[in-house]
Amino acid sequence: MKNLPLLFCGIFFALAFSFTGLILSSNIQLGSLTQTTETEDENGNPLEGEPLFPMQSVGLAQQGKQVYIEMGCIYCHTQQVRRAGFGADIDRNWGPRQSVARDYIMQDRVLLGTMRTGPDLMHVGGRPLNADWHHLHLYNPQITSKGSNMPPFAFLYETRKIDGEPSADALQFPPNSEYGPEGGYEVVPTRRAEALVEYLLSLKLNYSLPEAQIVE
Amino acid sequence: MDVDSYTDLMPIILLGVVFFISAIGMLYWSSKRGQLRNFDDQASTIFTDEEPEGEISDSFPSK
Amino acid sequence: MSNAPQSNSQSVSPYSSQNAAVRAELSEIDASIRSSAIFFTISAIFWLLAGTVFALIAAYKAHEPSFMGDSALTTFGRMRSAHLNAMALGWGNNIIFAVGLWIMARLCRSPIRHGGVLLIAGAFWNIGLTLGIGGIIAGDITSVEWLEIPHYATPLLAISYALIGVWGIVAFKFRKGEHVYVSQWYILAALFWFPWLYVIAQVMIIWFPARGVVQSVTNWWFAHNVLGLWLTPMALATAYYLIPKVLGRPIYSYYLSVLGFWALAIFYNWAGVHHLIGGPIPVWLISAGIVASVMMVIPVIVVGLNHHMSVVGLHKEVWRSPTLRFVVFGAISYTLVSLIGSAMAVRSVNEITHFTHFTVGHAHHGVYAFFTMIMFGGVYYMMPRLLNREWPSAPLIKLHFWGSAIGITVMVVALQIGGWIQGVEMNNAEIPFLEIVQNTMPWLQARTVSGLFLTVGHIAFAVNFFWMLFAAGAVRAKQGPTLLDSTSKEGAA
Amino acid sequence: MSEEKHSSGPHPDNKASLEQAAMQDEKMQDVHAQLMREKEEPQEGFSPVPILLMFLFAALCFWGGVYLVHYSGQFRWDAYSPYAKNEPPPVVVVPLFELGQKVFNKQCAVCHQPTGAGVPGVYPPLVGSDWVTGHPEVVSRVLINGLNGAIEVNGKTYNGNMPAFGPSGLNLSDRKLAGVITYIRQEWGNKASDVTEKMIADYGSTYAGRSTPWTAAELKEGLGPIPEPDPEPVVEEAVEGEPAEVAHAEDPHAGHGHTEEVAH
Repeated sequence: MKNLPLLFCGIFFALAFSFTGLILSSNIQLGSLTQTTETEDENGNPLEGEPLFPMQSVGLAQQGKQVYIEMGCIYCHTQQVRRAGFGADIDRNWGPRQSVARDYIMQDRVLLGTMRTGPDLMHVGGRPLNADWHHLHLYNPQITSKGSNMPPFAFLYETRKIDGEPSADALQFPPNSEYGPEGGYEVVPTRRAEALVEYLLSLKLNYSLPEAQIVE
Repeated sequence: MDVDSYTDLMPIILLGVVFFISAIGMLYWSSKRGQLRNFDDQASTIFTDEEPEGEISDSFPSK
Repeated sequence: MSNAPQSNSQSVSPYSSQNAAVRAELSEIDASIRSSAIFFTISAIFWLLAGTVFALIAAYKAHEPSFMGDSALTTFGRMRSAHLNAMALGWGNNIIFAVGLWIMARLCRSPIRHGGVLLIAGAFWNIGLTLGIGGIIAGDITSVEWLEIPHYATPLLAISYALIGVWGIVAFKFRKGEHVYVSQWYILAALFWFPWLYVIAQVMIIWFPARGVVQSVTNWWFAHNVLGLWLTPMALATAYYLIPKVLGRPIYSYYLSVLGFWALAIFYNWAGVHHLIGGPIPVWLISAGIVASVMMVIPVIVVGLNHHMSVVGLHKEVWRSPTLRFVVFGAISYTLVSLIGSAMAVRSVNEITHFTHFTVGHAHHGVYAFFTMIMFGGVYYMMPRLLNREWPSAPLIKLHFWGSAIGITVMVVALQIGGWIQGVEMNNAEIPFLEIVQNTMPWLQARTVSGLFLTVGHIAFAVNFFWMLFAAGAVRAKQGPTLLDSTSKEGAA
Repeated sequence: MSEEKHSSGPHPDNKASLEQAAMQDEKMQDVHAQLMREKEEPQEGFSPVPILLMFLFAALCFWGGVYLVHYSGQFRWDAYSPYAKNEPPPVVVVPLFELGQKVFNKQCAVCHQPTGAGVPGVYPPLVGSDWVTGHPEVVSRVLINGLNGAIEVNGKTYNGNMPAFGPSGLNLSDRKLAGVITYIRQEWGNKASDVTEKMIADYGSTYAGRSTPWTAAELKEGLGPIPEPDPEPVVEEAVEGEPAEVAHAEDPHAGHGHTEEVAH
């Protein structure tokens, strides 16, 4: 080709083709999804009185998500559950069902992630791991999962002298663990640590959606 | 293939058709203008008399 | 490998009876773009070294998590993102602005206009990027892959980039020659595509977030197209220009290059969705992405054939030319990485490789072994013509080549074997997750070792470059005459 | 302006001599002069693309089209599996015992160990523990509302706290609770009757208000009658009274295979 206009039209259409085909069409199909109930009535409206899913995460959990973003957790953790028969996500109880587009509509930043150096966290709140476990794990992953290559987030915790009674939310280290503070000191989560753990505990995929039923 | 599933994609399909037709049109127009003819001598446009065809113009600097 | 070839000061063919006007014009072109090209190359090399440092930290932390683990600034997520942005936007974009625009200027046959615009835009680009990466490390990271730079730095990048894009198009507009060489299509296309991609991605993900998963589709449409519609076309443009130029032999089939260009333009666009295979998006989107990724085999084979046939028979010259040693290594890697990429997009393979280090290995295979090596070749060809000096040391060039080639090969092989094992084990629910992490450790350690090789290569490159730039000795050592005569023509072997 | 290039035959020298011989007379010379000035004939300018390549590309395009249409799930927004047909996914009902095993391994094995032996001094065993194999309401209470304080099992006392798995705690569905209780009552040599989803639903509704965990003492009081469809020792052939929740295709006995040979 010799002249600019022809080259330009071709270049423009090439990208316009994929922009409309990928972005515009997914926006048309998924851009207006709304919350709905676990099962819908015959003409596809949510049933009255039933809770609407997915729920909007609020309060401390929402702030915890900001900590999750700031720490760059998505570079090792994903938040998507693949369907049964494509990978072992459900067998690894990373979630009761495949996560679908509607699960993410209430999130202002979708953190699907692409690397699973660490396990998937879409349903981490539904697993039998309580706040204490998460705090210990975040403080130093070697405590709860020896040999993990997750970096320690000790800077989210504060080691201070115990004045009188150890405070209620001090971390309960396993007996004589080498990672615990010295005598007379305690490790207390900062607000950001509590928010982050609250966020992790709020990550639950324990509801069904019309297009993705939990089958057990 | 139930038809109603396409309705929400109809605008995209129409746009795609428009793109396709205009692409064919441009191709036709450019071949009419003779832009697709004798490609190969364009390949030699990068050679100048300082760096003519047939000569290696780069080598390891001797040290 | 033959030891240092005999001195190249005497040019073989007698100074051809070229009338002064055309000769002057070519040197004028090089002179007009000299200042901006050198500025971009210097900043590119700075970002290359900075990115290498971030890479070493991130790679080492991958298997020694407590390394530099006591402050939020150096946590893995931020180091990796700083590495990615320093390399992609720092090294990648700057070297493209240097080599790519130099090739564009040369092919447009006319001295460039408003070179100053380039310098200003380049300065803003680097300031914006420094601000951005500082923001990432400080914690304003957006955690959107390939768009980690916080919102206060991105407008600066977008504007300074638009300036450079417009400059490229203006240069093309005022070209002299009637012919439009294939490299010019690629450069023009890339100069147009990148700002559009960048602006749309910023708007639809960061500024006015789209609803739910549409953000991820846009994210990966953008991120994959940064590789496919920005780095790849620029590297192919450089290869299409340098391979025939150095060998003095026209490209094998110009028609194939047309087919290759348009096939890449159409198929690469759609391929980005293969980053979401298995993800929460409708199955037709994924299938479209897979089909486009596999169809990418067409432009890859066409370009591969074109480059290969242009090199056939002159392998000794390729080996003897520093430029072509790097560029041909890159061209071969392009064919390899794209074929592996197409294979990875098939669902049964993707089920294993999707969330693993295999993908990381593939990404480095493409962005380093293909793009970066070609750009190294581009610098080795461009600098003597800009500075009218020869590269001071051949051994340093060889050290650079072997450091980079061995480093990237070790990294890609290690990550892809480790990633495959990781993938297979992850799909077997019996194996506890911690055991998988243990099994990938040796491969991550191998990656750190490969990182050392790359660092050696980069340091050799930087030393050689700055020695050439500043050391007066280099000029004396190379008493070769001016640019036009001292094109160190090898004896007509 | 670029100098004329001989047609690039492999051996340009002898070709030139041929042309010399042909152009002897003047006229030919003049005509030839014009010809010489003209540019070369614009040959088609494309070296033949290896035909094999064209076949490959055609095959690729064909495969692409078939693949896209076949795995497109009718381009519906809610089709997530490439094999999505129109009808909703078949609801597979897993027998209580199997479901219980899965739930146990996920949630309970962490403390009571996969063998059900628990950890001496820390987590009470489930094997041969009459709390488990005794009255179904007892073990259901523990699971629904949790348990803390001292409890004496097989002679040893344990003092931990068991999280609630009912609505006030980890909120397992009735079906899962029924499954896991059935599992622990019939695994590792325990021989006790099923606990069905309906029983759990009944217990759940009676204890819905309660949000505090049980203590060992309270567990024994106020036990309701054992629901008649599943009297403890005597096991009928097939449990007619039950709504056949074991509705999978094979013979309904399969689900209760355990209780048959277990009848003592």
